[in-house]
Amino acid sequence: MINMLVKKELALYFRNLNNIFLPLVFFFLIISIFPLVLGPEKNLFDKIIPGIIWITAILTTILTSNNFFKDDFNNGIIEIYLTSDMSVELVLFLKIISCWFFTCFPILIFIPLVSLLFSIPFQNSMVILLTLFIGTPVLISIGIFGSALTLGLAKNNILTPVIIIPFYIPVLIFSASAIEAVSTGLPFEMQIYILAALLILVLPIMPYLLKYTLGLSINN
Amino acid sequence: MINMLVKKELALYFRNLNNIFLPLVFFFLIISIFPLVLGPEKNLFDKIIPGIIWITAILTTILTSNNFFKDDFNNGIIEIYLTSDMSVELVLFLKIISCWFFTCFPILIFIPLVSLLFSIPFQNSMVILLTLFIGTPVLISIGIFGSALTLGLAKNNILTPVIIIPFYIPVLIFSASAIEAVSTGLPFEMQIYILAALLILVLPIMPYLLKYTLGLSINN
Amino acid sequence: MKSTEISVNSATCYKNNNLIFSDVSISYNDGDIGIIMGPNGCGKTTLIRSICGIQALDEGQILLDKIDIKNHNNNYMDKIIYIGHKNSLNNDFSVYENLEYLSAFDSSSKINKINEAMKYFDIYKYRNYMVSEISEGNKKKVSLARLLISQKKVWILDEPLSYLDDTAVNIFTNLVLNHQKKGGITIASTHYDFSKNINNVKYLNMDPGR
Amino acid sequence: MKSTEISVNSATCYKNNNLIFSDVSISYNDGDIGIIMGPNGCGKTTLIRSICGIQALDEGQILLDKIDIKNHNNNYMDKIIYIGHKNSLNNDFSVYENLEYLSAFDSSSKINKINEAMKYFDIYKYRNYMVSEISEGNKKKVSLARLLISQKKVWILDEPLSYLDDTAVNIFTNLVLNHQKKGGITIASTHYDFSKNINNVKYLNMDPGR
Amino acid sequence: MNISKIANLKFFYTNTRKISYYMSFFVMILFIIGIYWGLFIAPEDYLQGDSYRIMYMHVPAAWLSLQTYMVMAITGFIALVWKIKIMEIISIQCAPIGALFTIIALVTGMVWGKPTWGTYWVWDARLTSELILLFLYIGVMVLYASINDKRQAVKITSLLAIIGLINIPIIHYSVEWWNTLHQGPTVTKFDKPSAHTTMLYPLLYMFIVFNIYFITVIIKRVRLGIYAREKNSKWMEEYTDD
Ligand code: HEM
Ligand SMILES: Nc1ncnc2c1ncn2[C@@H]1O[C@H](COP(=O)(O)OP(=O)(O)OP(=O)(O)O)[C@@H](O)[C@H]1O
Ligand SMILES: Nc1ncnc2c1ncn2[C@@H]1O[C@H](COP(=O)(O)OP(=O)(O)OP(=O)(O)O)[C@@H](O)[C@H]1O
Ligand SMILES: [Mg+2]
Ligand SMILES: [Mg+2]
Repeated sequence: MINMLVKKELALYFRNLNNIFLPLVFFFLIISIFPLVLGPEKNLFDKIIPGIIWITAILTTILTSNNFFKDDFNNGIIEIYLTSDMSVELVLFLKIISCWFFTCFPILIFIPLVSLLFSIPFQNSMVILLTLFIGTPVLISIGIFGSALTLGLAKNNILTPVIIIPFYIPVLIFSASAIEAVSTGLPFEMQIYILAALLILVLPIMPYLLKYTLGLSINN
Repeated sequence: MINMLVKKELALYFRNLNNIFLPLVFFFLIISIFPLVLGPEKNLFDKIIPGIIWITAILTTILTSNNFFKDDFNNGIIEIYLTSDMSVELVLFLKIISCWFFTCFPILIFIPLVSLLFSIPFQNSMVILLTLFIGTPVLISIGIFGSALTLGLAKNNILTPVIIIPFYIPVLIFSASAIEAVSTGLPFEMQIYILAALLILVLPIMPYLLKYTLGLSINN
Repeated sequence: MKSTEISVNSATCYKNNNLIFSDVSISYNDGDIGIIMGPNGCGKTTLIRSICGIQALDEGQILLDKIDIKNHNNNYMDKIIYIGHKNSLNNDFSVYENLEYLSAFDSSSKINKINEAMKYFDIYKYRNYMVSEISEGNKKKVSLARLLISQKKVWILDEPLSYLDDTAVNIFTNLVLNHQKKGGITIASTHYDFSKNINNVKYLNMDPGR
Repeated sequence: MKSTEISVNSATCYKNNNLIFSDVSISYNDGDIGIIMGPNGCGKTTLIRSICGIQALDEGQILLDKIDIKNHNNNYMDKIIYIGHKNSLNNDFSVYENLEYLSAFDSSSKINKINEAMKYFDIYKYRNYMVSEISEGNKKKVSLARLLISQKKVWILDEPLSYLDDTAVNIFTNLVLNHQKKGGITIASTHYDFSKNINNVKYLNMDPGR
Repeated sequence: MNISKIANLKFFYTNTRKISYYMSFFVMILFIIGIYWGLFIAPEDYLQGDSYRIMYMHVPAAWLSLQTYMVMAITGFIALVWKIKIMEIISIQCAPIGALFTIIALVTGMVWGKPTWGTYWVWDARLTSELILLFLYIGVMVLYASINDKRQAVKITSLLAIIGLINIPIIHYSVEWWNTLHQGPTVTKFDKPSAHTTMLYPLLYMFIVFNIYFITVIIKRVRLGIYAREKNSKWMEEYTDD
């Protein structure tokens, strides 16, 4: 059963192999918008590129988690979740992980290349990668939770982001602080530990929280 | 008939007066993320704040126009559009305008305040406002067009942005160039004219294009 | 009142390179009730959608008063109202608002008939309910209530009876009969033949395409 | 096989401060077929959803083998399969994949029965079609095919006949009869009484709440 | 012979097999000649030395990346308006070829940029818009792949391509509108090209070769496209039986 779920959940993304490139294209599109808008000043751009990478990752998570359960809700699959005698928490966990894997992970792989392109020093780029690696699953989880909260509501593409962005702040603060630290030569381990603690806290609880939230949203 | 449509289209947004504040909250949330992520260096931030305002506007348009017709598609209202003997172009025009009015316009009103907060010189802030005022309707139109193109497709929150962002580029280039010009004391009228020309080109064509696209997407 | 003729002229339709139906011909005149029957998947919905111009045909035409609907400059729908599988209701509106909104897409509709229409289908008590707060059968009634608000002559309905209770089926049948008396045309796909004791019924039995 | 009893115990439900139904009591035992009838909006769907634990009751309980489902630690569903109004199909999957996916949510299901189930409902030819490419009636058949894959004893179905053609209705009726013979329980809401010549049918007629 | 006959899928498919086969050889030889000409015969540039020779790849590829887009959009337009099947196929088959040209232009440009500008990449308008062009092509391809019914898919991507035409002048004129690092028009100036003719001729030659290459590949791909679409039809079965 469990492998069937894993298989199907992955199939949704693998169906169209292009989908794996989409987050990447999106990433580069957003990155290339910045110099267009901020002006092509090289020094300036070099300074803010780690921030831009992070902003782009945030956007990706907001966009992909927005209306995450909408289709399942319209098609009645949420009712399947709630009337299943299998561990739905596992399904929800899988959904979080695969959403992350197919939208954030492709970006992570290309961070070293991007760092090369923008001549970010190796150690800094590794810290950026690390913060993204630990941070984005948390952000995705928060986003998915937000979309479960707003499930039955009238269409409002901005409501969920507004609800979830405040919850992004801790992750952002510690990530930015780690990146700042490494680029000024200070120790950055502490921040990474805190981020990791957040991840370890959020990820195991999230499926239960999600199931509960979905139950609340649908009991209408 | 026409006033009925206008009334109903507005009612959708006015139903919940909070909705009008949401874009604003979103705007400030995004703006406040930037210093968090880029680091609080004041000089740097002052330099890029016009760019950030623009980026935030872009995000708002991407988010609000994403899956714009999805609910109408699921509920079969697109079929009503296509089998109506009234001017559906007008409805679509209204939908564009009201989407813009309730998501971008609230932001515009607050630009002067934001400029004050970030001590942007008056003339510059007016040019930013002007470019946003002319540019965002074009962006919203493009976004809505993108969501009509991808109407029947499997859920993919990133596909539409990837398709439409390239079409944002002309608007961004001219807006950025106008803002750049005014801040270096050069004339910026030309860019504004070009932006205005884009708007005048896009807005009247868009409803027809949308109707055609919806017809293509639904004839499945 | 000018008489109306709507005819399907050796229509053929493919989807994704699969033949759905081929060489379907039938024509409807004033006072006709057209029942389209056939097993699931035989193409009833597809045919109905092509009569309304939403679905393109691969061969053949749909003629309204002998003119191909493609040449009608998009206003051939001024005689036709289409109610599909889906209810076309906006979840963010109340029942009443939905009927107002939908009427605005129909040049012939009379807004002041909305209350009457709701009463006719016994959904007046739900008028201020949000669509998401009423039951499936009542949603269908709301979308059928459009027939009373619109003054159009040709009704094209895709499975109008789904989810309706017996009372509502009778109400609907009477409505169609009245429409017939006034010379209107009704074309409906259905699995449940509501037209047993009605005259002038034109049956179209569609065979499974494959 | 242990016998099963599922009973509704003076259930009352409000929504938005409106009484939907009150003091509904009925109980089903092995071999029962429970038909829930009543006019549109009387609360059939609401009752069915509360039997499945999706909808909370305001008063009364649902008892499975004399134990309130709330005290069953979430595994009372291991005897129950629920098929609602909506088809629970994912448009991004083919018919076959959907059945695979849905089976994964059902501990009792046998994946190797999927093909058989599709053949039973005559939708085998659509097995590789995307769900969005099959007709409304065939979608319903796909969701009903779950009954053959699952091995559960209690079937709870909300308007299982909607959009089905006559052949499919017969197939479904036979399926329910077979289930009855094996001692299974079927609880279904419907407007069309498919159970005319069946024994052991328990009718629940719900009066309109207001 | 009228157009409808040439536009007929069967006619095209059955008559281009040999042509496509021979053109592949032909274009290969032309390429070898061009590379020899560009690398060894053309004179050294007094400013850039030998590094400028990458121009013979870069400039034609860049031109073709724009030209292919226009072909894609125009054939898409014809397909939408006049419903000519072969135009649908040509239109969608342009996308991967155009993307290839764009990638070549980007990569050669970056390689060229390192010795001349001291960096692989700068965010000026032309470079960015060429990158965006790549994303436009990718958008078309992804959209096409996402739609099951390919007839439907082509209609939708054609529409996208037509609307995307607006970016072409932006890419082309970006160097004139903004002061950027990138070279202004040197060859395409109307009055008198500012490059020396001994450098110019091999460039023009390469441009023609790229065009022939484009035609060769498009014929090949259109044949594949026709096969994919018509493989169940009667004539195709008869034809492939022979
Ligand atoms: C990644 C970097 C680069 C990109 C994306 C790029 C892109 C382009 C494009 C799109 C064109 C065609 C413009 C048109 O016909 O409208 C072009 C032409 C050209 N490029 Fe580049 N380029 C790059 C780097 C360079 C470099 C480093 C040089 C030399 C210093 C260069 C020299 C030229 C020349 C001479 C032309 C022909 C101009 C004309 O006569 O129209 N490019 N490039
Ligand atoms: N995109 C597609 N590709 C292939 N076949 C399709 C596609 N869309 C629909 N079909 C097929 O077209 C046929 C007709 O569908 P249609 O919805 O018209 O049937 P119907 O007669 O209305 O059936 P029902 O009674 O179930 O509503 C179905 O067999 C369906 O599988
Ligand atoms: N949120 C809500 N607020 C108020 N009333 C509600 C709400 N949700 C549902 N109702 C009411 O509950 C009643 C029962 O709905 P339900 O869907 O159970 O009816 P049903 O018997 O299944 O009808 P049908 O035969 O049409 O499917 C309806 O009258 C509906 O209006
Ligand atoms: Mg149908
Ligand atoms: Mg119900």
